[in-house]
Amino acid sequence: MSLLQREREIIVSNEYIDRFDFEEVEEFIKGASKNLFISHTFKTTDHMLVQPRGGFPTYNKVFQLYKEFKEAHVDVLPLTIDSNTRLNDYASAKKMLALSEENDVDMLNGYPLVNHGYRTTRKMITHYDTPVSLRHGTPDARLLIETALASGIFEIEGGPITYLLPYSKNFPMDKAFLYWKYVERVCAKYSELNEPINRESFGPLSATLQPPAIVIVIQLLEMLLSLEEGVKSFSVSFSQTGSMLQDIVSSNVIKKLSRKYADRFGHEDATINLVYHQWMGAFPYNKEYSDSLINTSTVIAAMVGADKIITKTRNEAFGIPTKEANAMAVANVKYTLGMLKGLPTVSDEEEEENLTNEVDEILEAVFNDGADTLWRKVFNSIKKGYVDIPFSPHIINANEVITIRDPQSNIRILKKGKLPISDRSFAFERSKIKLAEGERVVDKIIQDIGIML
Amino acid sequence: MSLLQREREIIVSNEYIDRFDFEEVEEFIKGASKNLFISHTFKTTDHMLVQPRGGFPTYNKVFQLYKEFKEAHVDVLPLTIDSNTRLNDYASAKKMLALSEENDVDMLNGYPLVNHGYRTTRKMITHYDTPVSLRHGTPDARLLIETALASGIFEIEGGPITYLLPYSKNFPMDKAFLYWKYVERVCAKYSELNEPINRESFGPLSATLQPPAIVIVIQLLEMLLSLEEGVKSFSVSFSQTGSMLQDIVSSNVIKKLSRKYADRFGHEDATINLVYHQWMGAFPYNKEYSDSLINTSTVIAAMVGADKIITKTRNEAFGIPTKEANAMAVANVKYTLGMLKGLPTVSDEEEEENLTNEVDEILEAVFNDGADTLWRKVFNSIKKGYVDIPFSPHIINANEVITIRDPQSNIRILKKGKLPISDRSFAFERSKIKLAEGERVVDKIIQDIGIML
Amino acid sequence: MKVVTGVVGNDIHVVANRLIDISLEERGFEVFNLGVNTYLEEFMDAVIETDADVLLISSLNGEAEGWCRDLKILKSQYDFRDVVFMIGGNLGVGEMDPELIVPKFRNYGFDLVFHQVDLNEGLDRLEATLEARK
Amino acid sequence: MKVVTGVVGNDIHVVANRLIDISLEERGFEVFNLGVNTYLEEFMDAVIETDADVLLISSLNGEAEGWCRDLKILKSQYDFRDVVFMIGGNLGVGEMDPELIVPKFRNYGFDLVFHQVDLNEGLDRLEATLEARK
Ligand code: B12
Ligand code: B12
Repeated sequence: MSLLQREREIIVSNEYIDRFDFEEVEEFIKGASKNLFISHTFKTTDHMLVQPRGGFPTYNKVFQLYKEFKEAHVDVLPLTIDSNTRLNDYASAKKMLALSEENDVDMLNGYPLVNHGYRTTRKMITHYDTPVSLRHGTPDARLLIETALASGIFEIEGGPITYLLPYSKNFPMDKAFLYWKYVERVCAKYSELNEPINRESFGPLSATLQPPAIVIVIQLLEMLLSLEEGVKSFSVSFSQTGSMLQDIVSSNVIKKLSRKYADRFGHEDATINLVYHQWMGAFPYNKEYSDSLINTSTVIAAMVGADKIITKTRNEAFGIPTKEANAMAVANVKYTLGMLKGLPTVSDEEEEENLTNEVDEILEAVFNDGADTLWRKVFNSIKKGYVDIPFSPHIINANEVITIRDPQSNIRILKKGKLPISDRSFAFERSKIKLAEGERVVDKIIQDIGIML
Repeated sequence: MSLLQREREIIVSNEYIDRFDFEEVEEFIKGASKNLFISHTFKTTDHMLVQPRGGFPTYNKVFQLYKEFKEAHVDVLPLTIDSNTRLNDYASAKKMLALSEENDVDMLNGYPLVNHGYRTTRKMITHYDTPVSLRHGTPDARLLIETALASGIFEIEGGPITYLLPYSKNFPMDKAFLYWKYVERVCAKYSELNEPINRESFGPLSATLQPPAIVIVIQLLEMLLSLEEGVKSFSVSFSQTGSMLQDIVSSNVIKKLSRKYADRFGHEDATINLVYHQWMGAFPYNKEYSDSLINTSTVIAAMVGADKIITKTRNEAFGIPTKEANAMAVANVKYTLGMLKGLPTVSDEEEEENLTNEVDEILEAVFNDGADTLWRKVFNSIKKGYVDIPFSPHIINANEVITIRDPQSNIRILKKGKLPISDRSFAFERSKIKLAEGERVVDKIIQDIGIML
Repeated sequence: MKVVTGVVGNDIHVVANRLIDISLEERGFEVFNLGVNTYLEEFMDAVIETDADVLLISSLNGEAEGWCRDLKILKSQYDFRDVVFMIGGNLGVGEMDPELIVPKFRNYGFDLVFHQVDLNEGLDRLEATLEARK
Repeated sequence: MKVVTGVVGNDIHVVANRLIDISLEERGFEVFNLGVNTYLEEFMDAVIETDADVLLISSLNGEAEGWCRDLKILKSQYDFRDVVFMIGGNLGVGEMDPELIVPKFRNYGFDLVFHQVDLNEGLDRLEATLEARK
């Protein structure tokens, strides 16, 4: 038995789950319908795929949610996991699930997949015969991913950086890298049986004033870490910045660089997709405005030419959306994508050059770290503050980079902390910023967080 | 007494109106608040102005409508006139107004301004102290415009072509030119007293598969006819075509050519503004989709860089919108324009060159007509089919031009009828069209009309 | 079968009118299209003149009611027993309840009333009615 | 005045937490910010340890209820009479009726409860409460 397999046996021997039958799971994946594989859908579709977010504590509520989504002609179904499961707190998840089932009130903000188990969940997934994407935010997702794949969920979001820095306070980062290595390997292994399992990185990060250079660096690093383990289908992603131009520039650069770095590391055979997240920051407390915001995001997604869009709802500021509101958002996005025609190809040479330089500069510094493996280089780079995201709750994050918006709402780096970008790149960032006489940076930041309110 | 003044005296001596006091009106305009003049607002504002459509039969309902609009932070108020008044049928308008007032049911699709009279209407206009734009569709608008200006309405939409070809079956076109010459002169005269009266042309025409070349030709001709009479502030306009790129190309070309032709005819001192109409064709019978459509129009308006946007509502397919739906649309558009940042500058050299050529070619043919005055040249050109719009109900319109959409939804000229465009220009149009094997043109047209459904 | 069609009153919405013309032709009717902006009297005259089997009126701008309330009076002046009177489009100002609007127009003297109903559905219904009358 | 603050339970929404920290400092409070992902017991310990006047808990991810229902029990284990217990943010999963949610949390033992209330409004109310207690 391989080392990996031995670890897997231990992982799935958890008091909260039923016996895990690896052989049966392998058989299931081997024979699974192509329609469950988003990697296959990407290959065979030419329109942008639409995927909402969503998950409820109970099986029945998720089943009903999927029904609504299907009626709205969804392309990809989501399974969002509750935050206890995300932090491996299966005991709390179990308690809250029981309370939710008894009282018909949702005591969890997502589906506790581990507690439900793969035997139950698979019924739902195969019933709808539509690709499902696992949305979680879990640093140690080993058991969760085993359960997901066994259930027929063949797209796994996350990664050791993107699911740690925004999602955890003190989960040890080195462990996160190792646990995600496990995930990549399991995904790679299953990819050989049928269509590839698609891995997706989470570009929005803390969804608050994230500078594109850092987002792209992290996307490329997680991509490389995943391809390194044998994954063949990977999606990089980012979320609406607040400036249409910055979104277009980000898209042009990430498309170019993801291919370049994948090839440079010998992964010419890997497919790279681009995912765009509708506005991930603070939403207005006005449902009509939220609709407008969502529609504007959709138009921008079409302009950047994403392969998949992940949608929000008019309920975003209020709480987990009802299934009706969620399905309506999907229908609206599908409508807009269907009627939106004649999209121009836009680019901005100067901005793209600058962003490309910044990404190259940071990546070079990461690759130059003395460690022996890529994950250690990345780990060291984060510790050194070479990679540092604004508004991370995690203790390892340097928290020295400060960003604010320029007059066109582009996110710019005001303080670079330890970011290894050149003086020229940093001067470019600073040259765009206009702070009014006597304006306090903290007030500007508060205002820049709330631009959609 | 000048000839014009003598005609004016006759026009306002109409059995449906009270005594018309020209002196008092002149005094009123001389002293009127700058806030009533959109020409002044254009000069002093740097954001896109938002103007809805709207009018109800009774004074009270319009008053309430304006109140809602103001609460939604409208920039320009509309006064839409009912269709009896548009066709100078003041008797029917009077009867229907009486019925509307008695039964509290709207029996008219707009405000019968002539029947209400300027003394009453002015109270409302000055009360709100906000620019009002007159929306009608009247070939003989002499009395209507006298009443409007006397009421404090200082933007007048329309023109001899744009308010005739889409709005009338058999009103004599030569008369329309002369009646509009009257309107231009009155506007020019009042423009000397305070800020300029703004005239606006109606680019949407029949709102159905209108080719940009013809729209722009008509915009420029009405602009020249107006400036010729001394108008100093003019807005050209067009409506969403269904292709974002075609909108951008149209905008770039109309901005460039309106300035060029205004200057060429010696009107360097005239201000030219650009107005964008949200989708003017058939709307979906789904209010959420209509919201999405409206928001998409707003984003495109921002991309084309219009000075003013004219809005639609989620009720469009159903009927005259309620005041609440209308105000909500304004609030949403304002929200989107406020948050939409980082707009790229887009252009398409080849498309713009072709469109410029087409407009120049048609205009040259018009200017080369043997008649002695511009309006006669235009009149002859329409009779000859040099200017010919699809889906006009008017008998003078040649109805030979046939347009369909290309795969990117750009409107292209399939049959050019008598349009004096060069073989090269026409070949460009034809080269873009793709009709499927055996596809009937009429089916394609029906489909192309309904692209937003 | 002969059909007189057009758009009633001061209404100039021509797009549907063009499509109706084409659709009727395709279904084998002989079409007399009076176009937009046609008054009720003109329609009645045309029906008499062409000896039409169907009068198909469109109204889009919401003002149909005001223009059609006198149909009964006009109908009483001549023998229109064999003519199918039909109206469709958008039959009221603002958003209307079809439950209220249909009886109203039937009461004015229309045999077939279609408020915001698909054209093909309406024409199918017309053909069924003509079939039944045979 | 000393305030212990943080985000309760398995909730990692940090943005509001950072702003609360800044706002409290600006209003002259001495702030002990435990950050996100803090359990009720940790909050209580910190209040005791720092001898705080106020415990200001945030919750954004909707799971506050599950994490706060034991407050009464914890409060009974020590004399917290002089401490203001305050909670705010987004206090339920899905769209909630504030009329129902506020009494629920008051019943758990919170003196001040703010569901989807502006931060400044909440802090004004806190200062008024502290003023009144003097
Ligand atoms: C950004 C964001 C994220 C980021 C967070 C990054 C980070 N580490 O901070 C990311 C993408 C990582 C994220 C993750 C998740 N999120 Co989130 N997120 C948001 C979002 C869009 C904005 C939050 C924000 O930063 N706002 C800006 C700050 C300044 O405003 P604020 O947080 O609302 O705080 C203000 C007030 O609430 C108030 N306030 C806060 N605390 C207190 C306390 C007192 C005493 C007072 C008076 C006032 C007060 O003052 C603040 C300043 O004005 C909100 C939706 C929204 N509001 O638009 C969802 C939202 C909070 N997230 C939600 C959820 C469920 C999650 C996830 C579980 C994923 C999921 N299922 O979708 C995970 C959480 C995992 C976990 N362990 O908790 C839900 C909560 C659901 C509910 N309550 O019903 C929301 C409402 C979205 C939704 N509609 O589903 N999220
Ligand atoms: C394009 C348009 C215009 C163009 C018309 C150009 C032209 N000459 O044709 C312009 C811009 C000039 C225009 C002007 C006006 N318009 Co207009 N216009 C429209 C719009 C956007 C689309 C109409 C269209 O062409 N649709 C495409 C065709 C194919 O569909 P259709 O007309 O709906 O017809 C279908 C069905 O109704 C049905 N049908 C039609 N007739 C019949 C008959 C039978 C028997 C059956 C079974 C079916 C049937 O079959 C057709 C094919 O599917 C509609 C709103 C909408 N529907 O989205 C407003 C609309 C019809 N207009 C309206 C109004 C009020 C006006 C104006 C008075 C201006 C104003 N106040 O806003 C003027 C009219 C002046 C006048 N004298 O009538 C209102 C009518 C209001 C109401 N009913 O409550 C509408 C609904 C917009 C609104 N919500 O306010 N308009």
